[in-house]
Amino acid sequence: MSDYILSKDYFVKVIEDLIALVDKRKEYYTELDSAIGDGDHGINLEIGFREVNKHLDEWKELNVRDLYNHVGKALLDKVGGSSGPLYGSFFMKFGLPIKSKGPDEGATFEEFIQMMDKGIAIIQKRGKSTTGEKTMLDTFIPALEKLRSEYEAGTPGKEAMEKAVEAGKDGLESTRNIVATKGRAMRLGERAIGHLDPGAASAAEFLEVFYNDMP
Amino acid sequence: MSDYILSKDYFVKVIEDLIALVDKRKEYYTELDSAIGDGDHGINLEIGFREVNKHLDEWKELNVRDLYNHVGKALLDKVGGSSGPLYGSFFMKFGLPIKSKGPDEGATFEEFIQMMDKGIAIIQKRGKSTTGEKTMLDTFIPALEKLRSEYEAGTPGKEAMEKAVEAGKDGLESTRNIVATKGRAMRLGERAIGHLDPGAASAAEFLEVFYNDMP
Amino acid sequence: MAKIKRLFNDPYDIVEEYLEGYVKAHKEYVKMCDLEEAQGRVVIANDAGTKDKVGVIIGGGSGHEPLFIGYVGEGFADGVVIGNINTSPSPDPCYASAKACDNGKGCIYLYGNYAGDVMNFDMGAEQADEEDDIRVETVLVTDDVVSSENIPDRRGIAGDFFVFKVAGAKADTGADLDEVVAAAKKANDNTRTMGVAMSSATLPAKGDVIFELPDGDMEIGMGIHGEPGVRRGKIDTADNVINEIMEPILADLPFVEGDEVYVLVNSLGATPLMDLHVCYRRVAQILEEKGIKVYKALVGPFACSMDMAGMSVTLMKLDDELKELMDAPCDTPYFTQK
Amino acid sequence: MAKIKRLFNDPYDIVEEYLEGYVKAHKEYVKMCDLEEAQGRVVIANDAGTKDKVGVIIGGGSGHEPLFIGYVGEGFADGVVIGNINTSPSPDPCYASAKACDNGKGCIYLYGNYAGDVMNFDMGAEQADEEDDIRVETVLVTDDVVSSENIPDRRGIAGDFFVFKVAGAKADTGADLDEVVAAAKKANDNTRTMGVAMSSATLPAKGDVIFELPDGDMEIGMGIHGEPGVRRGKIDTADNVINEIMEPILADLPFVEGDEVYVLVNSLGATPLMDLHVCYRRVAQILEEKGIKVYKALVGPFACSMDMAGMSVTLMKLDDELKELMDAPCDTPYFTQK
Ligand SMILES: Nc1ncnc2c1ncn2[C@@H]1O[C@H](COP(=O)(O)OP(=O)(O)O)[C@@H](O)[C@H]1O
Ligand SMILES: Nc1ncnc2c1ncn2[C@@H]1O[C@H](COP(=O)(O)OP(=O)(O)O)[C@@H](O)[C@H]1O
Ligand SMILES: [Mg+2]
Ligand SMILES: [Mg+2]
Ligand SMILES: [Mg+2]
Ligand SMILES: [Mg+2]
Repeated sequence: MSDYILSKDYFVKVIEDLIALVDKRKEYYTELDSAIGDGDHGINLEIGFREVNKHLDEWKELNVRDLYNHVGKALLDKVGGSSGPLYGSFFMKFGLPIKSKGPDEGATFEEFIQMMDKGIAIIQKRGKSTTGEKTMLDTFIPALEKLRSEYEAGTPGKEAMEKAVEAGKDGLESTRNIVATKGRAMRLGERAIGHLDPGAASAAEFLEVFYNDMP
Repeated sequence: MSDYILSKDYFVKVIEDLIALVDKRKEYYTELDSAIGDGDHGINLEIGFREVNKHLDEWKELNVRDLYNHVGKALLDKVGGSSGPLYGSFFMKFGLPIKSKGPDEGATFEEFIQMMDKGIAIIQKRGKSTTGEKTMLDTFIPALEKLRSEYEAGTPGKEAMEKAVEAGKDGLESTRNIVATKGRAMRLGERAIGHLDPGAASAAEFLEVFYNDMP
Repeated sequence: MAKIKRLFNDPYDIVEEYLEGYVKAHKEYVKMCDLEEAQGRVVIANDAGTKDKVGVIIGGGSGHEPLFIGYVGEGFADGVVIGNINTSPSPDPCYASAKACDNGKGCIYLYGNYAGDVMNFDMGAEQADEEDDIRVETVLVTDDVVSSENIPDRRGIAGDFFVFKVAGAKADTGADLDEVVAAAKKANDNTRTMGVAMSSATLPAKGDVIFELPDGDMEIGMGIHGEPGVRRGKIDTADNVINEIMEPILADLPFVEGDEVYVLVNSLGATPLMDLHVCYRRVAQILEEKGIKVYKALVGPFACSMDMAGMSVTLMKLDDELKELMDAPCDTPYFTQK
Repeated sequence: MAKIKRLFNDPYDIVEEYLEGYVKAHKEYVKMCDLEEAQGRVVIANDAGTKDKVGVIIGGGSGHEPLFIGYVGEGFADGVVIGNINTSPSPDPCYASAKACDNGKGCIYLYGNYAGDVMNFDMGAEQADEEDDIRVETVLVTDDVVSSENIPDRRGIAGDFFVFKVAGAKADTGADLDEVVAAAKKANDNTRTMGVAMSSATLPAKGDVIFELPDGDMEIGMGIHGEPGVRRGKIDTADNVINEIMEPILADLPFVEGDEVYVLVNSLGATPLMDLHVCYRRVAQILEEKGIKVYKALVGPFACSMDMAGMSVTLMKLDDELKELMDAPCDTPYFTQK
């Protein structure tokens, strides 16, 4: 299984594509946040990924670990709010499990799963939250569980990730019919029902980028 | 000529009809004022004539002189701005030329002309202005001149007033093509061209009430 | 209820009700003048008419709050005469204000130069002179550079604040009426303003905007009652708008290298402090480029037009006297200075 | 340029540019914190960190000006941490503010209770503790009565002003950190707010309103970031709106006969002082009916949401300590008291 290697280029491409994704989808995220939050999720992500874009040429010379740490720190510093520390910490921790540290080296798929795990764990810790609270974790946690179980069951890497993305989307969909117990939407009570969580929506599309860029 | 008497009831009716006129036409006056002033001429007149309306039952027991003085004082006090002191003074002075002072007495047509003269003269004095300055005087002054000349030439009262109203309307129309040298519109320069003066418009319709109510 | 985004009851009661609320809320500072002629339209400092000083009286139409009423208090104005929305007060309250604020040294009327105000205040002054032998002098504020070529014909807008502050401080020194008049005139002579509007204020009695300004348009030079300005165009960047506003202001006095100025970046109502400070940033840059020194700056809502979106820039060229008078302490509900 | 009626340059630069303008305009009061970690997002009083007192640090997203930045100065806050519009600042500036404002007595973080702010400020506090051994305590403001049944879950809105003022005045007495925390908590425990919005604020980067509120509608209980409230309906008379707002406020603490209160009638941005005073009139009537005494009142824009039309009413129940702290002199660009 560990022969499925994700190259350094893959990890760079993911960041490039996230920048493009956020630029393309910011209105949509913002719209979702207008309904149940404060209408800035897309703007927040755009502010963060614009900053990443400014430095990417420089940072992509670094190894994956440092590259992702810089991306995360940029989100943490420039965004603020909830998504700043959450996504910021996700990316800052994301590279840590990679053992091999050369500037051109990638990661094994096993390491990739550990990376996702590390990133999602810090979101849980920072946000003091879990699934069922109408947050990005409703996307991330089922996706991660699926990724791990499929891969352990022998599903090839890219295919496992495809299943994970689907599980994430189901998780996103599940946010529509629950009240929020974390984030701004928690004050809405029943009025949040019928609306997707904006962070869960961006998370699902982020995971799709991780999947699409896989060789 | 002096056998054409305007009764006390006439003078009361004029006030009642001015109240109704202003209520009906306030949007129009305001619209004219929006174009070249500060968009409140109709509101100003409405504020004044609402106050008049509150007290009219009481005031109509008084003689014409006092009745009109009260009407004028109400406009002066409640309106403010330019039209408050101008129309206010007009009505306050309007009753002065009446010699006979019984509560049920009216005025001769000659007196009526003097009354108009008195009222319009105080507008000129307070406003330090005359015709050609894009104000209500562009209505009032030609109307008064026409009224006097027609009457002196032997035209019967009501018919003389009809001619006066027409002269006033021509005067109003003349405000369309001049720049203002008095009032708020003076700061507009050429941009005032093409717009009627709001005070000239209300003055023309006030005169029409004086005419229509004549027996 | 009207479709405008405002809070009031009967629109024809709004001025009375706001005044009732005002004197209740700010009772440590002001009270309603109880003279009959005041007609409930004169608000005076709690100690008005009791100090050995010239009575400083300001006023004009409502809707510009905190101007005028907000500046009645210690070291500023002694009384204010309040008209209907965007409309001069009537003569009797003008007269009453002089009666209430005079303590033998006479009174000064200070207000923006509008024909209606001049008519009404003049009638009030005549009455004060004739009936009570109170000497009343008037200084008209004429700071709006684009409102006329001829300075005495110009409108008074946010510059009111500087002229009133200077006169209030001067009166507080115990100066006589002529000296207060001279200080107010000096302040007015050295003050220039220009503004921009991006929306119309709304009138409760009309239930609508005063005039139409299409979304996305601005009007450069518009007056604070919505009087038309000099140019309509698309809303531009803050820097470009400020560049356009600053040019006529600087050229008019003119303000030149070496001058020292007090700056007021004023909101017309709905323009947030965030935007005003973005504007101030550019004002300060321009002044720096020209070698004009900023002594101090005020940024905020000082002379508004209710809920109008827009702002104005005012510069007052300073000398030592003006600095001292601007710096003099004062304490009013809407401007307090140590 | 966007169709919104605002003045800015590149919308992604608006916060940086407004801060640049702010520290220039108010240079007698404040300066930019020059620590690297401050990232240009910390503004401090000119004497921050030099006095023998607890460092009082406030902050949150931009767009609420004069909150928070306007209250940095003598007798109030020592520093402010500034986030993007409607968005909590990030951890490093929170950390830097403690470094800049501490003088050995520790610091207090005061801000409205929003998940994002809590995450970021907590990370900053941890860092200050770990790296510089600075003790930082936090008091969250939770005055918005309708935002939750459960008080610790409530949002902080205009009540921020009272809590910050009390803490600032307490720190100024030389009190230690625990005492300042206790005073701030007492202020928060005794403060309740409820608001109404009649339009959405606009976001420069979005070029549009945050949310749609049809013309003529209002939303009772809406948050200052536009978070949905409790009821949408047609804009009603000022008196009816105030009646509806006052009921939950009074019932919540509850405020009862014999209580003495400080009142804040706050504009969310575009609601003019005229309307606020019409509202205050009704607030005062209701309090009188209930036998609740108004100690003092403030009416104006204190905690805004940029150009949002709307207002809120805040009551703080007073005891002698709170009165004394509220009355203590202070001098900041947007609130000065003798
Ligand atoms: N405690 C939390 N744990 C996990 N995710 C959270 C938490 N609080 C908020 N979020 C996520 O953050 C999203 C909002 O992000 P954003 O709008 O950028 O920040 P803010 O709420 O500060 O405006 C929510 O939709 C939710 O998915
Ligand atoms: N000096 C003046 N002499 C005569 N009429 C004047 C003068 N100034 C203004 N007016 C009249 O007053 C009208 C405006 O009235 P109004 O809108 O009620 O008052 P304001 O200008 O104070 O808002 C003008 O259209 C004009 O006819
Ligand atoms: Mg958000
Ligand atoms: Mg008018
Ligand atoms: Mg007017
Ligand atoms: Mg936010």
